This record gives sequence, structure tokens and C-alpha cells, in this order.
Amino acid sequence: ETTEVRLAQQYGISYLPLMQIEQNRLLEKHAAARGLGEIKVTWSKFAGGNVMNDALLSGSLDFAAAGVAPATTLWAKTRGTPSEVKLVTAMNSMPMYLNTRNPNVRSIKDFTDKDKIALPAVKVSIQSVTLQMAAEKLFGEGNHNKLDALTVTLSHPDALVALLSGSSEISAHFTTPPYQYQELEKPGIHTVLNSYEVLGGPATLNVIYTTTRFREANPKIYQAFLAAFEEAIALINRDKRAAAEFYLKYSKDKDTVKDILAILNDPQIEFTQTPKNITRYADFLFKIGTIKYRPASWKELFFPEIHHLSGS
Amino acid sequence: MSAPLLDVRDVTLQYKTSERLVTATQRVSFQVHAGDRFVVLGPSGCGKSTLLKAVGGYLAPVEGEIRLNGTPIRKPGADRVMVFQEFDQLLPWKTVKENVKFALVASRTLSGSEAEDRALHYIAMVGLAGSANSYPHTLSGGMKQRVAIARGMAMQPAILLMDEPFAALDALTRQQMQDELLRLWEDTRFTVLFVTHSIPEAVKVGSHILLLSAHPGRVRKLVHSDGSDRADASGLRLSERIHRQLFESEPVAKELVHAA
Amino acid sequence: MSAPLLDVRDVTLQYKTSERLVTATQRVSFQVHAGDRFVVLGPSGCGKSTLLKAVGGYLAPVEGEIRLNGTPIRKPGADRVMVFQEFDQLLPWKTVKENVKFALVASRTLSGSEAEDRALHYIAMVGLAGSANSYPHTLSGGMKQRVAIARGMAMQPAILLMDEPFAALDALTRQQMQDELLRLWEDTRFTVLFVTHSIPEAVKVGSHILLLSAHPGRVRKLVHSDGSDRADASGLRLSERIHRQLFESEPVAKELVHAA
Amino acid sequence: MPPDARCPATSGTLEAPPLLNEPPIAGERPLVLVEQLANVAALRKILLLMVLAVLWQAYASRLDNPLLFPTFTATLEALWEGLLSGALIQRAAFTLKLLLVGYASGVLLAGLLTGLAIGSRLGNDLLETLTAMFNPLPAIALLPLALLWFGLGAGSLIFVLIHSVLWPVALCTHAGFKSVSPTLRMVGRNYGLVGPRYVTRILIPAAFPCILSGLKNGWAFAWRTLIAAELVFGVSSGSGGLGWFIYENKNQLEIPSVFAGLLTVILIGLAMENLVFRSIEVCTVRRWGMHA
Amino acid sequence: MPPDARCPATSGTLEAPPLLNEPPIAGERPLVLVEQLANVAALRKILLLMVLAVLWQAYASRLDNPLLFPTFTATLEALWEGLLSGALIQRAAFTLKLLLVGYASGVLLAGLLTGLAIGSRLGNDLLETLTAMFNPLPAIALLPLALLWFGLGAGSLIFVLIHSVLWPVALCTHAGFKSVSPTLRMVGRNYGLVGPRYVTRILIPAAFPCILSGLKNGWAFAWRTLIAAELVFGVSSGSGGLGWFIYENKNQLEIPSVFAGLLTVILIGLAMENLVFRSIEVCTVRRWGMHA
Ligand SMILES: Nc1ncnc2c1ncn2[C@@H]1O[C@H](COP(=O)(O)OP(=O)(O)OP(=O)(O)O)[C@@H](O)[C@H]1O
Ligand SMILES: Nc1ncnc2c1ncn2[C@@H]1O[C@H](COP(=O)(O)OP(=O)(O)OP(=O)(O)O)[C@@H](O)[C@H]1O
Ligand SMILES: [Mg+2]
Ligand SMILES: [Mg+2]
Repeated sequence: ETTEVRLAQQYGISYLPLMQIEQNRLLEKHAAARGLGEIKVTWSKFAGGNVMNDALLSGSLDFAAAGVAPATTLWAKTRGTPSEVKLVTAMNSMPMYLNTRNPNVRSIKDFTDKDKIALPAVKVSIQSVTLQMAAEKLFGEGNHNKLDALTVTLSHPDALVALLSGSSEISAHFTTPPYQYQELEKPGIHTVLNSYEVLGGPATLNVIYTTTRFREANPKIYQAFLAAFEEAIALINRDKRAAAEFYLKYSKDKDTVKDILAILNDPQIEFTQTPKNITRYADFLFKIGTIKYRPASWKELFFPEIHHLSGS
Repeated sequence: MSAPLLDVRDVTLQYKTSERLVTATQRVSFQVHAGDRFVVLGPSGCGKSTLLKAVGGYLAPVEGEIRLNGTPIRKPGADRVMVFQEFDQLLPWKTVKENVKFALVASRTLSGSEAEDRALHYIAMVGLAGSANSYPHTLSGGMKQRVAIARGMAMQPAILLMDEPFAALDALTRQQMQDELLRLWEDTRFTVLFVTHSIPEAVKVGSHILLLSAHPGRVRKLVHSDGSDRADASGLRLSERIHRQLFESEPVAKELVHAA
Repeated sequence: MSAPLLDVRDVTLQYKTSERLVTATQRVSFQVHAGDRFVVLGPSGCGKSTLLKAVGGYLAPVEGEIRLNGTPIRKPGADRVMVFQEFDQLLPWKTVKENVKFALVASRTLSGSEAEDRALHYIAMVGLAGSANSYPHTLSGGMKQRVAIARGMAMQPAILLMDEPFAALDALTRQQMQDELLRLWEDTRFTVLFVTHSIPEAVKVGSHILLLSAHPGRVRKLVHSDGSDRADASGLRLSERIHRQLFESEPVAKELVHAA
Repeated sequence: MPPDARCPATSGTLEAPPLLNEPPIAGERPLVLVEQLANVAALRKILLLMVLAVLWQAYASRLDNPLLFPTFTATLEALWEGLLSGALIQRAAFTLKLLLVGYASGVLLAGLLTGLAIGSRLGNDLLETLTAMFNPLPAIALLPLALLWFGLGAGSLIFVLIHSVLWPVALCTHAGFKSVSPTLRMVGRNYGLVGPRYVTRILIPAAFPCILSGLKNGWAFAWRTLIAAELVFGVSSGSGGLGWFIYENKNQLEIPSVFAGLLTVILIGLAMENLVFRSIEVCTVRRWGMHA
Repeated sequence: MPPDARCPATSGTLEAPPLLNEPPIAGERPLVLVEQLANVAALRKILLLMVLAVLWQAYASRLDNPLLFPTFTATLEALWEGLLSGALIQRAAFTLKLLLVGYASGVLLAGLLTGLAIGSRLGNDLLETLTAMFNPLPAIALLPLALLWFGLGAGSLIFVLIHSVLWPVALCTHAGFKSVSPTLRMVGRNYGLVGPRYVTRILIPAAFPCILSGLKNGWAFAWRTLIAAELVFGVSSGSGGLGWFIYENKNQLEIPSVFAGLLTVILIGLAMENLVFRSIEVCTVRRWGMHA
């Protein structure tokens, strides 16, 4: 088995479990416990899920962590090929809010041509897909792209600034924690849509995935990683205040413990390995043609180690 | 005597380089009147080109003053057209004809077909009618100089400044150009300030010949010439006299002896 | 007679431009033997520089052949050092001394202090000891040419190609340079191929004088000279004879008459 | 500026400059067919491109990782599909339109700025300082200001494009202006040219080889920036250009289409170089003997 | 190459070229203090920078939207903090190190490629084709190959950097080489220079003004690319340069720190221009009279 494991994370509080693994050296610990001795763990940070995929495919990375959308797409693309990729575990469930500063907009059907909805990537981001699902619900089958014309690509911080500054055309922002909460703190901003409403319950935001090849070649490290991940989630869920302080210490984020704790204590937010509502996304992506294969169950996307969980 | 057209008074010209301060000419004074054919003669490096550039308005004297028609020269202008010593004075992106036309048009002297006609006339005069549509890089050294001469003459300026214009020309062409210059002068009596190395040329072309000493250039003598190589009272020919006056105890000569 | 050092046979040289095909020289033949001072004389634009460039190896004849020591010339080389007609032949990023040293070092003729000594010797010879550390852009036109001459002579090549080297020099300096050239030749009997416009210069410097006709250049006559302007049987001076031979019924002259 | 229409026809002649630096061929002899073909620049270049394509194909086949680096044929297929469906053409047209506007404005501004810089010492300081300051700034740095001033969409993209074109072109142009021979400058002044006339009639043609390389660089950087900028901001759905086409396909892991997009960029670049820039070169600097 | 140590001392003198294009001042008279100060380029430039800073401050204050465009003073504060905490210096040092390696390699490669291009017709075609093809390609296009060949980390960043430096520098250098005067070329050949010796002893110094502008452009683009590439390639544990610093702070909405990061880029750019490039210019092209 390999003696070096390469992992990557992204920026933000949703990657808290991976931060725990990194800072507390959980993977090293569990690898040693499995008799693998001293292994080298290399961490990278990326600004987006695309590069994760490239890095994974080029063999520069062993475990990738990203949103449900890039992971599902990569799974569907590589299914049955030598470089097959499957999901290892879910990382969290978090809602995404569509916030607006336009007081006339109470639901997504109130958006007019004058409104512009910022999201990380038009058509392809998870926010965009969620909006399409909502649009389909509202306007009926085949009309999922009705609101696409209003959407605009902007990174989260840029969109937040644009929304709050009030001086740009951006009047709404479909985003993730912590930005959605920072926006809601400002007067005049309210939520129009919650991704949980669209999917009918909690939904996984980020997942971890790797290649079948890696898992087969390194079964012990794979196990060690799962164990480390389990421990990290347990650590967070045991003491949320400690987790918040931990986050602030290592992320160099200049937020307050109170704010972070508020996010962690939000009942909608959960750090869990259980995949939630992933099949809904997959089905929708299949329906609109983004992926060419429809999984029969969520278990088809995941490696068997977590098949015992009650995912969806 | 009428007021001079060009009045150069106590002009010292210097170049500042990173290595040293070079004095090109020192307290040079002379007057050029309208209609003069004024020749500047002097050894290599004595500041002839520099003096011409100062008259052209490209260089400010550190001492003294240059006045044209009574007003100090402050900048270059089409009233003093210059034929430079360098071969790269033609605009490479224009043909021979366009180069001459350019001067006329840019200075707003003539335009359109008038400019074209005059350009072609002067190009034929310097013997380059066949190359009117050639680009400068396809010309020989002497041909380039002839285009520059045609360009300068076509301008018919108040004062024509010529820096060794005939140096790159063969004996016959040179003689023809000298004759042409004199013939033109007979026609229009323009004023010309002419730098040359050749004493016979100076004698032939010049009505006044200013002799400069070697580096740094100072006025040695002003000689008048009626165009012929006449002998003076003591039986000395003009060109011989100039030769003596110019080259008696030259530092260049000393250095050469020293090196030999 | 020994085999010629340089054998030019039926050489036609042409330039292709986008406008037309220019024939610079047409079927020119001549032989230069070791120790010859071979002068090429001809009107402006007749192909003298082009011929020299072909000997230098920069230009391939479209017809005929040029052989040096029996082998056809295929590319430039330090055995044929060229002094160009253009003022921009000095490397602007090197001082006068460095320019001369550069030639010696680049061609692996000399190196180190030997190169330095020889450079300084030749620079003094052309009267520029005081400007040895100046950059070319601070020199006058004549000074630049003298540096190029010093550089060429310092190389002491098998054959020295000089394209109007003294054209930008004043009468005295020119005469001194001619003398210097002849003195050097007395010492080392090098071979020189020399282009000039000046008939007196040709007579003084050359042991053989090749007269070229006007554009396109063809051989008109080969004249031998012993260095003095001797009179021949019919009482005609050599320079006058050359002048006649060279300039009888020239197209340039015709054109000038036409334009006048 | 080109005075007659013959100049494109001369490109063949100009391929073989009269002053050879290589060993000259003595005399004239009929060229062998291979040699004749080798003399045609276009043919040589096409051959070169074919070699590159074969290398690509070979490497990609050996690699066998189509999601990372598809084969040339797969890319061609995707390109063909993209062309057939019209998507690629429409996207490329959108991008090209923006590109041209931004490029033209950038070049114009560069001309103005350098004209100013050559005319006065303060202008010179200004140009040098601004270039040193802004040239290294990535486009994202301008995002907030762009959004503020031009809002979403084309305006902001053009602003960013101008930023990417202006400085490199100004830098090359300025360097070119400064190295114009003193004699030519004096000639220009002599005939009374000052200000804009001096710049357009003397400096620009005299500095043309430098300016041309600046224009080529500016063109390349406009592409680079536009492709990148379309990802960073302001693309509303439906309007996106080639950059967005690439990004979208990348997200959907349609890697052959991604490479088809990139290939389009390459092809447009080659066309621009060989049709536009080369023609300009042949009609100007080569014709004028200012280029070997 | 500069033969003596005096050249830096001459910069003052060279500020006022002997051949004025502006109306010359007749005679010599003692300069008024203001004029004397105005003659010092450094002073003029500092004044210019101060004016720009005041403009920034004024505009930002009027805008009053610190999240979008913080004031100059707020940015300075953030800069100061960043410097004190050492974070900014460490990030900048990391980026600079990469930058220098990538820049140096890119310039070297450009030199090689242009040397090849000037030596043979095939090399010339190769350079022209490759430049036209690759110069417009954005860095992301190279991502897969970079990852394949160099994995995550510095190797890939340097690869991308080289891409951003190589083409513009090669383009300017090639244009410069081609416009070297035929006489100088012939002189070089005459003394037996061929191949690399010909390139280094004749072409490079003769084309130096063009090359210098290429180097400046290359430097600027290295910065632009590196800042952007750090986001694309991410960071390996602990490392992270200025680009990542900007990204992180943007994510945390620490906008003054974002601008402090950008200001650092600007300051380094100014330092590079005024200390390095200007000295090179003074010691070379100006000294040689190849620059007005
Ligand atoms: N740009 C310059 N910078 C510094 N010194 C210069 C410059 N131009 C000329 N000089 C110096 O000024 C002096 C006079 O030069 P100038 O060109 O006026 O001589 P000239 O009389 O025209 O000589 P020539 O007959 O050789 O052309 C020379 O010593 C020369 O070295
Ligand atoms: N690069 C070129 N391209 C095309 N034609 C050229 C080129 N160089 C010279 N010519 C032409 O070739 C002919 C001979 O030129 P060359 O320079 O050899 O003349 P030359 O005898 O040296 O004249 P000069 O005494 O004026 O220097 C001229 O008609 C000229 O127009
Ligand atoms: Mg002179
Ligand atoms: Mg000649």
C-alpha cells in the first residue's frame, strides 16, 4: 500500500470534518492503528470542484472533497471505465438559501426581468440545479430552465458584496453557509427559497470521493480514512463550541465564536456520513441530460462501506 | 550692409555624455545674408554637423545665440530645411517620390498634384527618375543621399542646410550636382549653409567659406570666393591658401605622427 | 603569373524586390592577386557595394562565380574583412576600443591584452586615441568611419574590402589615411579591394583600377597605376584619362540634361 | 498606408530575402520539387501543424485518459459536432465580438497614452508608472470596480479586456517610439511635424516592428483574459461566449468539447496570425525593408 | 556587459538628453528650485503616486462602500497589519520565489526558441506557429497536462508561469531580432560569428530595446498568471502565496486585506520597474544611445 495519502479540501465551514482530520492527524492515527506505520498525509486546498476532478483523474490526488454536483457528474462519466470514481461518504447536510433584497419577491415566481440572481456558476452549479428543480415544480415539466435567464455567475463573496452594496443589478443570491447567514443579518434581506424545501428534506451538500483503483490498491488506508472521518464527525457533534473554536483557530477566519456556533447549532445543519437526497439530484441531472446514466439507488454511487446507512 | 538672415553669435555647443562633457564648437560667430552660399569647412569632428543642428533648432547653445531674421531660433521648422549627413534620413516606409512629396505636404508647402509634380522634377534633377517608386532600402548609398538632396531642394526654403550632401557621390555626379545647385541658385537666389570636406568643392560652391579649427571648432578665418580657384596677390591659389590655413599644426596630424 | 587570390568570373548580381528585378552588376570579371591594391571605380548606383558584398560572401551571384584562393566563396568570413559604406557599422553597445577589440576577439585573431594593444595602436593611427572610450553615438560621421577603418585594418586580413572608407573625411584626414594605408601596405603587403568615387584617390591608392560603367555595372576598363598621376604617351594625365573613360556618355548625365 | 494593391502578391518573393545569411547557392539551377515545396511557408506550416496533431494523437492514445486529455480525433469530432449544432460558432462569435471591441479600444487607448507619453515628460512618467502598477494586476482585481462602473455583462468584460490589452501594447509601442533613430526624428521635426501628426507620420511607422509585436501580444492577452474573465464574472445564462462554453463543458466533464473550445481558440489565433498579422507585416515592415 | 561601475551615477544626466525635441532653452541660467526638483524623475513619480493615492482616497470616501472599494487609508492599515503579522511578507516571498523561478525559466526558453528561430527557416516557422497557437491559450487549458506531468504544487505553477512568460518574451525578442540593421548583421557574420555567439554578441544587444519591453511584459504577465493560477491550483499545506492570500481574504470579506494584497503586487511592480528595469535601461540602451 502507498505510504503517502493526498487529500484536498476547499474553503469554508462545511469542510470542518476534513479540517479536524488534518489538524488532529486522525488519518495518521488510524493508519498506524491498522499497522501501516508512519504514513505521509499531504493536504491541498482548492478554490473549486473542477480542479479536484482533474487532480483525481491525473493521479495527483487520492481523496477529493467537493459538492454533490461535480461528484455525481464524475461518477456518471467514469462509470464502468478503468478510472471509475465513486463516492466514499457524505460529509454534511446543509441548506442553501436564495436570498433577495427585493421586497416584492416573496417566492421565486415573483422574479421579473429586472432581477438578477447570482450563483457560483450558471447552469452547472448545485445552486443552479436546485433552482431548476424549483422552477420545474412551479412551472411544470420541461420548464426547468425558465429562471435561468435571470441567473448570473458570480463567486459567493462577490455576489454577497454586490447584493449588500445595493448599487448593482444583483438583487438575489443563491448561496451556502456562512454567506447566507451573513446576508440575513443585514436589514432588508430575506430568504425566498431554501434547498430543503425543494428537495423535501435535508440534503447532502458535500461529499468525498475517490477512484475504485485507489480503494482496491489501498484497502487499509481506505478503512483508516473512513475511521478518521467518523471520528472527526463525532468530535464535531460532541462539542459544538469546541468545534467552533477549533474552526476559528485553524481557518484564520475572523468571525466570532458566537456566529460560528449559531451556524453549527442550526437544526438544519448536520455533519453526517449519511447521504441525503442525492438520488433526487441524480435523477434530475439525468432528466435534463447532464448525466447519461440514472442510478437505481443511491447505493450505486457509493462504495459499499456506507451502504448500511439509511441514505437517500 | 543689410541685416543678416542668420546671425550666429559666440555660440558654444556642448554634448553631455555619461563619460564626459564634449565641447563641439567654441564661441563661433558668423553672419549669413540672404542669397549667400555659405560654406563651413573644417576637419572631421570639429563640430560642423553640430553647428548645423543648432541652426536647425535641434540643439540649444550653452553660450551665445543664433538668430534667424532677428528672432532667436527655438525649435526646428520648415524654414530651415536640412539635408543630413546620415544615410538613414529617408523615411523607409515611403518610396523615393513619396519621401519628397512627404516633405512638401507635411510642411504644408504644396499639396496634391503640385507636390507630385515638383517632387518628380527634383527627383529627375538628381538623376533618379527611374527609381522614383523604389523604397530607400533598395537604393545605393549615393542614391539615398541624392534623394535627400532632392527633398531638401524641393522645399525651396529660406535657408537650406546641407551637411556634406555630396560626400557619397562619384566625381561626375558630384560635379553635376554642384552645377545643378549653382544653376538653381542663379534662378532663385536662395540661401544655403553648406558643410563640406572638400576644399575644391568649397571654392566652387561657396560665396563665403568659414574655416573652423579642429576639435573644438573655433573660427579660423572667413574667406570670400567668386567661385573660381583664383590666385591672389602672392600667386597662391585660393584652394591652396585654404588648405594651408586649415591644416597648419593640427592636433590630428600630431597624433598621427605620434602613432606612426 | 601566379594563381589569383580572388577570381571574379562573369559575375551577375541581382536584387529581387517586390517592385522589380534589379541587376546590379552584369558579367563582371576581374582577378586580384596577392598584394594588389585593387580599386573599383564607378558612378553612383553602378553596383560597387553589391560587388563587394558578393566578395564578402553576403550575396550569391545569379551567374558566374567568385573564388578565393581557388575555392568558391560560400559565406562571410574573417579572411575577408569589410569596411562598410554605412555609418551604422559600429556596434552601438561597445566603445570605440571595444569595437576594434571585438573584431579581433570574435574572429579569434587575438585575445586579451594583445587585442587591446593592437586595438589601441590602430585607433591612435586613425587619430582617435582621445575617443577610445566613447560610444559610437557620440562620434561625428567621419570619426565613425575612421573607427571602422581602424577595425578593418587591425584585423590584418588576407584581403581587406573597403567601401568608400574615406568618403566622410576632410581633405587632410583623408590624405593622411591614404598615406597610412600605403605605409601599412609597404609593411605587410596585404591585399585590398577598395571602392571609391574619387579618381585622384583611385590613382593614388590603387595599383589596379577597375572602371565600371553606370547601372548595371559592367567592366569598362582595367587600368594600372604606379601611384603617381603620370602622363601617358599622348600627354594625357592618368586621372584625366580615367575621367574620360568613365564618364563618356553616361545615362545619368543624359537624364540630368533632360531634366534641366 | 500600403500604397498599392500588389503587396499581398509579393509574399512569395519576400520569403527568400536577397541578403542570405546562410551559405548562398552559387548560380541558378532548377529547384527540385521538394525544395520548391519547402519554399512555400504555408505548406511548411501546415506540415508542422500536422506533426503537432499527430504528436497529440499519439500521446493522448498512449495516456488513455479521455477525461483528462482526449485524443485529437475525439476533439475534432466534438469540434465538428459543435460546429454542426451551431453552438460553438455562436459562442465564438459572441466572444470574438467582445474581443474585437475590447481590443480596438485597448489599442486606441494605448496609442493615446503613448502619444501623450512621448510628447511630455509628465506623460512619460505617467505611462511608466501606470504600466508598472497596473500591468501586473490580475483581472479579478478590477472586478469590483468593473461591476460598479459597468454593471454585469459586456461592459465589465470590455473593461477587463482593455486592461489586458492596454498595458502590453503601450509598453511595446513606447519602447518602439523611444528607439526611433534620432535622424528620423529630426527629419520629422524639420518639416514642421509636431504633436499627433508627428506621432502618426513619423513615430508609428518608424516603430512599426515593435508595435506589431505589441499588437500580437495584446491580441493573445485579450484572448487569455476574456476566456478567464467569462468564468469569473458577469456571464448571464444564454449570453456566454467561448470561455463559458469551455467552463460549462468542463463542469459536465464533456472534455472533448472543452478541448474543441480550446482548439477553436487556437484556430482563430492561427488564422489571425497568418491572415491578418502576416499580411500587415508583408505590406509594411517587410516591404519597407525594416524586417529581415 | 556594462564595462564600468559609473553607469548608475549617470541616470541624472541622462534624464535631459542633449538633443532636445522641445524648444531648447537659449543659454544657461540657474534653474529655479521648482525646476530643479521637477528634473528629478524619482520625485516626479513619487508626486504622481501621491496624486493617485489621493484620488483613490477621495473616490473611495465618496463611494462609502468599504465592502466594494475600501479607502486608501484602510488598505494601508491592512497592509501594515499584514506586514506586522508577517503573513503578507511570507506569502509575498513564497509567490516571488515561484515567480522568479518561472520567469527565469520562461525567459531562458524564449531565448533558446528565438535563437533557434533566427537560425533556421523551420525554427522560424515553429516559433511563429507555436506562438500563434499557444499565446492566446488561458492557463486553465494547461491544467490537465500540468497536473499529469508535475502533479499538485510548485511544479505545475511554474509550468503555467513559463507558459505565460515564454510566448510574449519570444514574440518581442523575435521581432527585435528581425529588425536588427542589415549592416550590423553583416558585421557580425564578417567576424565569423555564427550560431549562439552570433545571437549573444550581435542580435541580443542590437535588439535590446525590444527585448527589454518583452521582459517587462513577461514580468507583468507572470504576476497576473501566478495570482490567478494560485486559485486554480490551490495550495498544498501551509504554503500559499499572495494569490491565495487574496482569495482567502475575499472569502472572509476582509476587503481591505484583499486590496492590501493587490497593493503589494503594485508595490513590487513599481520596485521592479524603478529599481531593476530602469537600472538595466540606464546601463544599456540609454548608455548606448539606442534610446531617446
Ligand atoms: N550625440 C553626441 N554626444 C556626444 N558627443 C557628440 C555627439 N555628437 C557629436 N559629438 C562630438 O562632438 C564633436 C563634433 O561632432 P560633429 O558631428 O559636429 O563633427 P563634424 O564636424 O560634423 O565631423 P564630421 O566631418 O566627421 O562629420 C565630436 O568630437 C563628437 O565626438
Ligand atoms: N537591397 C537592395 N534591394 C534592391 N536593390 C538594391 C539593393 N541594394 C542596392 N540595390 C540596387 O542595386 C544597384 C547597385 O547598388 P550598389 O549599392 O551596389 O551601388 P554602388 O555602386 O555602391 O553605389 P554608391 O556609390 O551610390 O554607393 C542600385 O541600382 C540599387 O538601386
Ligand atoms: Mg558631420
Ligand atoms: Mg555603395
